[in-house]
Amino acid sequence: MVSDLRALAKYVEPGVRLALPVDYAGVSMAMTRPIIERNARNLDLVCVPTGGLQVDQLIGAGLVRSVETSAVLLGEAGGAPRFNAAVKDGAIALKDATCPAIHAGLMAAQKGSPFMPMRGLIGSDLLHHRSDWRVIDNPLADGGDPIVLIPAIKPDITIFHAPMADRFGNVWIGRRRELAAMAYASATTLVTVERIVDESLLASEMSAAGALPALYVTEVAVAPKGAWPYGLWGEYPTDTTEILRYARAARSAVGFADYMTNAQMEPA
Amino acid sequence: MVSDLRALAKYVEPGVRLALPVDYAGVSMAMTRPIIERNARNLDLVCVPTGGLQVDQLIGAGLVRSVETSAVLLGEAGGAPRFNAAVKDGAIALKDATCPAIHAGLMAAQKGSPFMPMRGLIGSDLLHHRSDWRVIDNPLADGGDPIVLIPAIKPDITIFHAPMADRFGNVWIGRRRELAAMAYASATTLVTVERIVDESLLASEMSAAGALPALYVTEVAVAPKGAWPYGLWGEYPTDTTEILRYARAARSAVGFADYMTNAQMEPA
Amino acid sequence: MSEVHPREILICTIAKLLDGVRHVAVGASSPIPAAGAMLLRALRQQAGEKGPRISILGSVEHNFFTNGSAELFDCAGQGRIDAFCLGGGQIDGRGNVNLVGTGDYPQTPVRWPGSFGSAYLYYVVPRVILFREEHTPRALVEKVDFISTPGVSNDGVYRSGGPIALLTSKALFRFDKTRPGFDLQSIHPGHDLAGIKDATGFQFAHESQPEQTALPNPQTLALLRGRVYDEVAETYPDFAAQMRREIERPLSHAS
Amino acid sequence: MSEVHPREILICTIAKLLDGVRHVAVGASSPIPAAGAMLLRALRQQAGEKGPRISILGSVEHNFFTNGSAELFDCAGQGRIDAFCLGGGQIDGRGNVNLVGTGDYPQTPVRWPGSFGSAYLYYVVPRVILFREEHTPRALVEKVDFISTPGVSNDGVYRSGGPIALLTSKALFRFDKTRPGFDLQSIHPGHDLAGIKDATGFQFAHESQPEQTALPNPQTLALLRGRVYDEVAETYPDFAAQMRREIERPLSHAS
Repeated sequence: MVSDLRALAKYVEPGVRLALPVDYAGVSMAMTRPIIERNARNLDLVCVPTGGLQVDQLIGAGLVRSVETSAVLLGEAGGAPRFNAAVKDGAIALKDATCPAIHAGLMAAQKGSPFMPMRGLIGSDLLHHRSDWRVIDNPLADGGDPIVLIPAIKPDITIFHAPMADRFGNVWIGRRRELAAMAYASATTLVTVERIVDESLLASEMSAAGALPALYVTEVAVAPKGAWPYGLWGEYPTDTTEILRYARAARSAVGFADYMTNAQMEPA
Repeated sequence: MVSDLRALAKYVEPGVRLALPVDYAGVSMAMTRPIIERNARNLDLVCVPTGGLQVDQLIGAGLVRSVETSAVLLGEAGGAPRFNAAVKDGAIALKDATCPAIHAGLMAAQKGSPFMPMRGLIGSDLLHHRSDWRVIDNPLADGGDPIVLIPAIKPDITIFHAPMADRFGNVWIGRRRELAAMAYASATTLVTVERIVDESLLASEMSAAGALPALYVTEVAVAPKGAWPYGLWGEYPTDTTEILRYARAARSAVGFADYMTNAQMEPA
Repeated sequence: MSEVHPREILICTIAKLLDGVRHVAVGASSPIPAAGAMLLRALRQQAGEKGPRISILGSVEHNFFTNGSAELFDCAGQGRIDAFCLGGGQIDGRGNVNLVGTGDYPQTPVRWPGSFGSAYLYYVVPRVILFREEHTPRALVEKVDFISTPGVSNDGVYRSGGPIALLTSKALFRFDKTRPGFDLQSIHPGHDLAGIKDATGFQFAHESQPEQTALPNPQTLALLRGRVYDEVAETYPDFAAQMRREIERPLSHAS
Repeated sequence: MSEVHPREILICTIAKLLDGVRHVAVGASSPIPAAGAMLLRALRQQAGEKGPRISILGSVEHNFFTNGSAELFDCAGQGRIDAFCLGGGQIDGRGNVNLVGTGDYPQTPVRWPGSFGSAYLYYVVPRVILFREEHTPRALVEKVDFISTPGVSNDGVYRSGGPIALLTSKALFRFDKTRPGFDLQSIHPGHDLAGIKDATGFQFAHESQPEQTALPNPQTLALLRGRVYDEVAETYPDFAAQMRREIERPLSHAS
């Protein structure tokens, strides 16, 4: 089960649909460069429900065909420069969404259903630009009552970072249940962790409550500080200085390339 | 937040829709007699997703108008005698379901959606007898592809038993996430627990992962061995002897009444 | 080693029916299907392979789920469960299963617990093995009184799963969903075609000289009686103890 | 005690707009709305009441959710969140909010992060306070370039929530959903109607002599500067420190 990051990156073939978590949930930043080295293009990203540094870097590296997201930003460091440039240039296809619509699409996949209904959205320009979303009249109402159906989102691959896995492949995700939702919905789930523990996480009710069972986990690899420069809940804080450094550098394509070539790959 | 069982039972007014958990998830058997004493009739029960001893006893006491369930049984002790008798006599309205349909209805309520779609069911006689379920052609398919819509299940009250709560009203439900689903969907949630702990369950990532936040919890009362004769996960096993004793006694209405009057209310 | 116990034939038959699956779910009160799955896992691991993942529902010890009682159904809907064993108060010749009761619904004179998850799992789990030890015209009927879940679905209805076989104490049937109906595959030792016909409430296809259900070879039987019963005992101690008692004495009830 | 800081007027105004709510959710990067909610809680608790529950999104310390990032939206859909503060790159006179970008979508010359949860929360949270400190014709426009989420919905569209007010650094508007449009409610000290009109890209209703936004009374200000800033500092240390620095010196930027 334990293998290295480059081996994990091999799963990321050209054209796959790749789900990535929100910045505070556990981003496997350690996988970003192995994916870029592997150079699989035409990726369709699904941000659950928003994207940040990792998404911006994959876009900057030219690997991304489309982004489905509720937002892309670098937190306190502001807008995501390579994303914003790609939008302006029309270099990526946009599937702008709203957070609960991303969750609804994953939930449909989790349930084996073709869609989930969702309130809201009607009258939003998001809806006008999403030909895959459908408005119907609520069949359980007496007439009228339009409601949006969000089709199932079935990523080929989910990648995230978590504090620990056990040697049986169970991963501790704590209260970050969206990581489980992503894994349920995905064909392949790749996880990097701070550490591997010997005892099964399912052995005690306390640790089992926050465990994603190995059933949903394709591969686990150890990557200490693997979320850096993002923080990891319960483990270490975000390195805002480094994210600001990136944000400044990546304002231009040249600056981005220079950062990716020369910046350290691990925390100081 | 902590109050006694009779005070909790006052929430159970006549005609309310009451959701109760499956036998292994944490049944608040301690609440059964206070509810029967309170004598609120015309209850509509929702078993999540199946019912057992508590459901049988509420039916035997004549409090139940309808039961929505995927099954009612006493585990190793076999069929539920007062449920079976009430079915035969036509004394209760039946809303026979299948487990994932109960979960789908609660999920719709959790999401604030009027319904959830669900595969399966088509061609089952369950569907023929559920006028509240609706078959539509999947609007996202090219035509045909019938699919069932399950309307939201919004219980007035959920009652369950759990190992612990903290003094802030957060309840530890571990991996029994259906208890959270029930609480999310319900207007009122009443919980009995083995014990109250001082430290907030939300204070550590480990205990928070299995916690239902106080936000969803109306009242908590302490009831040691409160699931008995059912067991409670991680705490104590089921007292099969007592359930068998009940199953024998409750074969007749007289035997049931005798059991309820004379049997002990607590484990020996 | 004593002669093969009839239930051991069932266990070995289930192991064969499950061959190739990655993940099988069995009920907490289903020791024979569980033993079949565990035997398959032991056989595969003996051959140096990984063997199937086995989820035992309702078991605290063998609970691989962490998302409440909905997770099994979600997992099946995701296509992650390849096989499941399903019983039934009545099973009919079209593979329909009745778990609700006999007579007119809703005031069924005999009420069974209910349909559980059958009206979903039967549709989405690719290999469902119908398993009912009682082989009588009462259990195997021409037409069920209530369809908890149907054996086949009309064209256009989403259905990625369904019955592949029916295993009883007397025989093994394969399900032909094109007809639809059951084909007698083999008869367990001690039974014959005439007896099967008398005991079966529905019509079924059969060879004029049906095969006998294969007995396990000595190596398989040894594995079953050693490692597998040990594993079974962890979850089903009473069943494992009973099996071990019964294989130590002559089987007077082998028919 | 020094004079009232302009942002303290905003905080006190938000506290008033939230009065009566049971549960308010605020963004992790929204210190002024959070301070308003905390001030309301402190005032209510001073009066012997319970005060509102405050959920701060994205905060690890003040995270009352345990079901991942979907729980906020579920909670709102259940009717358990009474109030929310929403900003916007552009806000128009019909209460439409644009969080996506300026110009023609999708190749917007200026791209903002995106719509986040607005296209749901704005529909189902009863009291949404639009909060944008920048009060310019660039921010408050006649018509947004992209409707992330609309201020009003057609009859028959499920909508249990929406905007009740718009608060800026210059003024407070009430939203009239029947018209629909904004009514000028009050002008903050140091501003006047002519200046508000110049700074606002949309038409709005107003009295000929609009009221001035009320200043907090000394007790409220003392509570804010004592207990509330202490509480704010736990989640927004930089903001709390800045406020405490600025109220200690003459306010040169009070207009």
